[in-house]
Amino acid sequence: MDQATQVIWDGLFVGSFYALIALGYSMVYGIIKLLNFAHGDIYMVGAFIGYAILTSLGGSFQSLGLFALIVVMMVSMLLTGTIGVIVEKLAYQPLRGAPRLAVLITAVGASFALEYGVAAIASPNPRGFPVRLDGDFVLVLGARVTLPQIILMLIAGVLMFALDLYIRRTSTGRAMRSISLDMKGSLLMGVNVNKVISRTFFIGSALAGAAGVMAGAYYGKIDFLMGFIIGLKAFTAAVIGGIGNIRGAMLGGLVLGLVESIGSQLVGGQWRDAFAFAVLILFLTLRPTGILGERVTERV
Amino acid sequence: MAMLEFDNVEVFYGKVQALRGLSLKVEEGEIVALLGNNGAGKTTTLSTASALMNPQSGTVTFNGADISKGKPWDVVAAGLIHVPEGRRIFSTLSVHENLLLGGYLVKDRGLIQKRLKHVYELLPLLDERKAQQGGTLSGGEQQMLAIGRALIAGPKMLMLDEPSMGLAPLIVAQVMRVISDIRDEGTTVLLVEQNARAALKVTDRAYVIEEGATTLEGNAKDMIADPRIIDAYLGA
Amino acid sequence: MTIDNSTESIHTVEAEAKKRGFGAWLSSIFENKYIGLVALGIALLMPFLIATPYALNIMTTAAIFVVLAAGLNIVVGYCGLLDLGYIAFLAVGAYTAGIISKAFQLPVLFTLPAVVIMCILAGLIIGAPTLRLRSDYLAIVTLGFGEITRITANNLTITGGPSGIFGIPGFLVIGDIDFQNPVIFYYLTVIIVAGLVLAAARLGRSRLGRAWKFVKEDEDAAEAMGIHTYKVKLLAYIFGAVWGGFGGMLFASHLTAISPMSFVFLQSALVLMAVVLGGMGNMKGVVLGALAISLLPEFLRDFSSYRYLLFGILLVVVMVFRPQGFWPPKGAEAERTKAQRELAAMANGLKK
Amino acid sequence: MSPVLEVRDLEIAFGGVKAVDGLSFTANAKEIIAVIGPNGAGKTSAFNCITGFYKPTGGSVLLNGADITGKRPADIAHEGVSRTFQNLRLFHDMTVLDNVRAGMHLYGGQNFLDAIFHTPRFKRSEAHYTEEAHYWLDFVGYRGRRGVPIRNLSYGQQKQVEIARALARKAELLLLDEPAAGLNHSEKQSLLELVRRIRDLGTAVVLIEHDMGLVMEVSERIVVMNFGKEIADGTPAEVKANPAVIEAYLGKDDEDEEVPAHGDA
Amino acid sequence: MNFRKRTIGMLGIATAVLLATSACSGGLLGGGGDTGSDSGPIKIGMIVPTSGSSAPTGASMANGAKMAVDEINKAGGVLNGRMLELQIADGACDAQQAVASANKLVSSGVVISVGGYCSGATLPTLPIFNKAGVPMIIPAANSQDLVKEGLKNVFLINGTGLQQSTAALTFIKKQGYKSVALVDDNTSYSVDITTETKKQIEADGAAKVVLKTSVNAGESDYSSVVRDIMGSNADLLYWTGYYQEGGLIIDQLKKAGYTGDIMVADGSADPTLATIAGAAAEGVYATMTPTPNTIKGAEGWIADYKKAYGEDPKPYSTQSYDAVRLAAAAIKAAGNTKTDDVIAALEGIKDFKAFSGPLSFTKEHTLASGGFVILVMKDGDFQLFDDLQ
Repeated sequence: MDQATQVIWDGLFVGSFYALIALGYSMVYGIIKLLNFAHGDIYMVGAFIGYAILTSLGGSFQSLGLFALIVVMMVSMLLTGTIGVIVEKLAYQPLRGAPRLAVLITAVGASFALEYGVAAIASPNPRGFPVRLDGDFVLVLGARVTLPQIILMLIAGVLMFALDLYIRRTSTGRAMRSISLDMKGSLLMGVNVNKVISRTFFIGSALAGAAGVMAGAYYGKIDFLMGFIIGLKAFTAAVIGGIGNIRGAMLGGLVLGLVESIGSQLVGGQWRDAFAFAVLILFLTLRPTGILGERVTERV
Repeated sequence: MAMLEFDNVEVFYGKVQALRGLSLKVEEGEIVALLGNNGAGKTTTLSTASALMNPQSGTVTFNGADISKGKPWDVVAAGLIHVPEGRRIFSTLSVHENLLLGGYLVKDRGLIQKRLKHVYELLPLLDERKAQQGGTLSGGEQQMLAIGRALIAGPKMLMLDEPSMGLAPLIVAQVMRVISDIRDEGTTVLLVEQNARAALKVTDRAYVIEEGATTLEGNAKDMIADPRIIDAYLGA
Repeated sequence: MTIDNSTESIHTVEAEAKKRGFGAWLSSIFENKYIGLVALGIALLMPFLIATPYALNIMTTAAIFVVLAAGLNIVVGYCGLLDLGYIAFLAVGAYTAGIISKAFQLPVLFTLPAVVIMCILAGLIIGAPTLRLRSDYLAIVTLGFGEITRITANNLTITGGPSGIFGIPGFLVIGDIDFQNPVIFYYLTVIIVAGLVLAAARLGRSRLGRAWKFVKEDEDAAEAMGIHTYKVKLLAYIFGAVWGGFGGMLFASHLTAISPMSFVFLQSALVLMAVVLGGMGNMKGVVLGALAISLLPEFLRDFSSYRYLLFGILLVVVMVFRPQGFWPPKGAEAERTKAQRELAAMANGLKK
Repeated sequence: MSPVLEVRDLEIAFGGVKAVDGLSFTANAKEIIAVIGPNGAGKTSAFNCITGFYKPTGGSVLLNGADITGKRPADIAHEGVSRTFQNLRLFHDMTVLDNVRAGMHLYGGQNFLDAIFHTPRFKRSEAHYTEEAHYWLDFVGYRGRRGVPIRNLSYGQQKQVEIARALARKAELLLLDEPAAGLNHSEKQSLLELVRRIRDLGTAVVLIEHDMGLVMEVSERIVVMNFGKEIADGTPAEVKANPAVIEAYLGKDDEDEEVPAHGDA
Repeated sequence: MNFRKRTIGMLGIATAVLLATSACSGGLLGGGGDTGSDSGPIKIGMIVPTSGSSAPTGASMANGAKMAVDEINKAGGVLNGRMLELQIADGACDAQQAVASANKLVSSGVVISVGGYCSGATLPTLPIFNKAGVPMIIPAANSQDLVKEGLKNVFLINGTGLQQSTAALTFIKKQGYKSVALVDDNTSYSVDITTETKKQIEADGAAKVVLKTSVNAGESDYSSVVRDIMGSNADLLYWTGYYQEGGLIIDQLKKAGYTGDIMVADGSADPTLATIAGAAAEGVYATMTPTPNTIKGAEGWIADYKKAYGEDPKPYSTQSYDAVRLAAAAIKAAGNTKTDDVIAALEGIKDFKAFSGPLSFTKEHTLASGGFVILVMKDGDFQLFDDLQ
């Protein structure tokens, strides 16, 4: 029983990271139908920006703990958001209307450039994050729960909630949804599609950047390839949830976290990813549109 | 000065030429019909006016400003609103949200509220379905929503592309009535129709487009009687 | 009978037209063949210019990469199915060849039937349940299968676990000729690869190849023409798998050691990049793309740690300026003269 | 001898709305049947049911007496049905000839080994495909270039190619969805003549059409639909005289000018 | 016409490729390896990862080798003043890349190889060097598989997985651990050690293996394996992967309240482990060959290294340093650079003074004595804990 709650808690915790990154994937996909492979690397860049700010400020900041971290996270979000917009402007916008696979290639290219750009600037050595969120655990229903975990999940939850509100309630949010439904129709509403797409990249990248700083502070290690695997996972999570769907991405992240956690319990660590992908494949064959994806009716 | 003017406009889709030196004028306060067959270039004309497409040559002016190299959002901001063919309702957004999107460029919230109220009065069925998803409306309701959405933008001129398409005759009549009402409120209207007779009944003037150029122009009443119309357009 | 006679007579007319030889149709066909031969000729001449083991190695690797790109081009370029786990087929081919040849100490060539069978099976297993999915979902599912293949190889005893399989016997030995000699193996690879590329290109111009392209452009219209879209897609997958399997066999033979590290997602992405960069659907373009993707990092080797940075930037720049790839399918087809058409019409008239 | 096509009480519903609600008609060889009705009457849905793109929720479709209801589109094509689409569904990046060759997929005559090794069998069959493609392009009166991609063609030419592609199938039953839409007067005249020539090949032709002049002139029988229901079935003269048709189709009172029911038919 | 242009373009590209390739290799017709030349600099090849996630280690290995080369050259080189020339090539821990690099080195005429970090990438390079007659002194990679084939030219100067496992078992018995959890990262090197250790522990019977599992490298969250370890109630965790993941696992394990001891294998015996794991790394044991930090009198060496490269030496810096020195010694002993002579010289090496202690080879070309010692993490760096003598 204890083990079971632990499995679930672990799954949900790592799932909330997946969710935060999956959001960016899903938003971008929803709007321009692009699998933005560079997205995981934005997460990595976020962690490095956080690292750079904290180390350049020296020791003084570290004693401030959580508050300092949140401020740094916000600055990093601002910067990763901007980087996301720049990547979009340079690598994706010129290809609007080009074959979709062409954009996929530039995405992979951008991913390489970000990874090895950071490696060139910051050296390929892994870095220890200057601020660490440490805390003792308490047992909740048999699961070890730490304060940092709760804080990070709260931050993730707040960010996702804010995004959900933004998408649902503001006119830009409405425009994002309308573009994902019908780009031409949105143009006729006077929506400046380029601006809205930029903003989408900004928000998605900012969230990934936030996740990067959080991961740095929680796990304590950052390196230039840290975004690759989590990027793939987040992409998977976005698909599970129903790609293009914001709430689906959140749900998909949590579900993937759980599936992995349960899988490693059932089949052992070495088979965990195989298990997760097998569940994904089975699931998609049974429900091809993901958990919250819209059913697409075949039209002639 | 004409409100909307096309001067010798040429538009291409890739290698295929859609408009071949098209010229037309719509004066302020007028309601003008654009008639022609499938593929004659009517929709392209509207798309060019709303800057979805930019012409290869020739000029398009709206209220004296050249919009032939403009962006769609600039055209909307200038008050030229295009209600597209097939309505293009955002299917998973609610009726209310669809209307709000119409006012995307209107920064004044009070003004949006005022216009919303007006649209809900003009088209009470939308008020009833406020919270419903746009995609669940019937064809006629969707058309009303599309028109309502355009009104929230505060159009100086409205371009409607085949508003009667796929609608039962009774609904067509309703739509045409709404269009007349809108004109009576002072909005200029350019109406694209395949259904020539229905269109000519509510319009002042009409153009006939064939193969990307206007071939006939005249007063609506004269045109109904003009045998050339039957020839050119109805293909007797 | 009449039918045969009439077509034959048309052929004679065509043959005569060929002699006159200035029609756009004939010359373009001629140049088509010419370009492929020029490329093959260059490939065959290369060892006379540079025969260092390093050059031979990267050229052999590049040639193997060309086969992969040609195979993936069948799936993505012809049939329009986005496959992000194509490297799985290379793995299946390489492991099948490696395991069998090592276990029975057979020359790798003799594992060919097993490789083909295993790849067909792999194609069926991956394709059958997933080909009904929309393209983006297909992409993630194929990615998943690719990863599952790699993880399985990493964790089974028969595949040698993470160390993989090493000490794979040579490709073939006939008398004094050891095909493992780098120069001979290079020639062998080039010839096999050229054959496979030609075969894939010819498939693309056949009834099946057209069916793939119809499915890519409009599945519904293809169905209405009597094309079983599902079967046709599955066939594309199977052909892609077999091409991958050939690649795997050469790969195993070339490296003499294979390990799961060689079959990571990045490799799938690289093959896909070769296809898109070259020009999806055009075999010649894809060959060019494959050469670019496999040779470019070698040329950038001197920039050491910056080479992937440069590689990434180059990819973006190239695609921004040429989104359809270096050499997209031309789209135009040879036309016949009016006289020929009339004759054909007459022949058909006879038949009716 | 059973008719080529027999549709019995066909029904299809989308989310509770019946797009087709009890449609029945037959088409014989060498016969031209028109299905008419206002936009949204369910005509195209009916076509999609017959050709397998939609699974009917009721009723049956018989081809030469054999039930083909609910089969896959490709299988129905195998059975001998060919069609065109309302909004041109050509393969835009492929050449005119290739598009027509699509219609010949069922000819077979080569397998992948033939293709890889360019066997004489392959060459023969490819030559045959090409001859046929030219033949059918000539048949529909296509005069444009044939080696160029479809996207370079005018609308009228694309329409011709689509019909050629459907004909290349050599089906017993040909369904044409709005063949005259977008055509000018003279093009319509050649279409009219073409449809008759197709009928003379021995094909049963069913067409959906808005152009009343053309419909009245070309068709032997007309099926009228409105809001999914079949409201009339008869010769052009019968249909024209049917008050239900006039009311439902052309609208009440002064709405009778809604659709130009002109022409001399 | 269009087509003509394309043809010309294609030819142009082909020519460019041709020129570039020939420029790279610098030789026409049969410019193969020239191993036997007896004048000019002596070329030493080294394949280490300079891209990918192991790039940091690769750089530190290259530095160690460079240092040795500089020292030897400064002292007048070998064989009557011939200088050493080090050629470094990227192996990226990837079989294909490593093979390309091996061929590149062979082409450029190296007479001996001193590289090899990832076992998986080193394996496929063996036959290439073997065929080219290039002796290999492998400084870091230490999978048993490397010597399984019994190739004459392959020498391991790192203890093998087997030797490391023996050291681990000795330590386990000495400390009296009863239940051991073995975790690897599913790479060839790492699995080799867990498998051997499991075999030895089970054969010995003094302790029990309560868990043997793998993790995937490259992730951040290792809560699953933490759960498994906690659930197994092990009193010792033996982690055999690299420090990147090792640091994370140790940190997460300690956060979860793990009270048992932790030991890591040489892949993690790097001060960076403490950078990543922070305080949690204190008291972590490691099976490792002696490093400058743990050897008395090596302070001078460390200072020189720091001066030259601006950072602390890493564990394998010394191994590569030794590999180069060993290579030079063997060539000196052989009196020439001929393959067989150099191999014979290597086989004849007796008690060569390496950091890891006196070095000689067994018949299998592995170290006669593994020389593994136990280190412990103290104040962010590893120190000698037990020399297991």
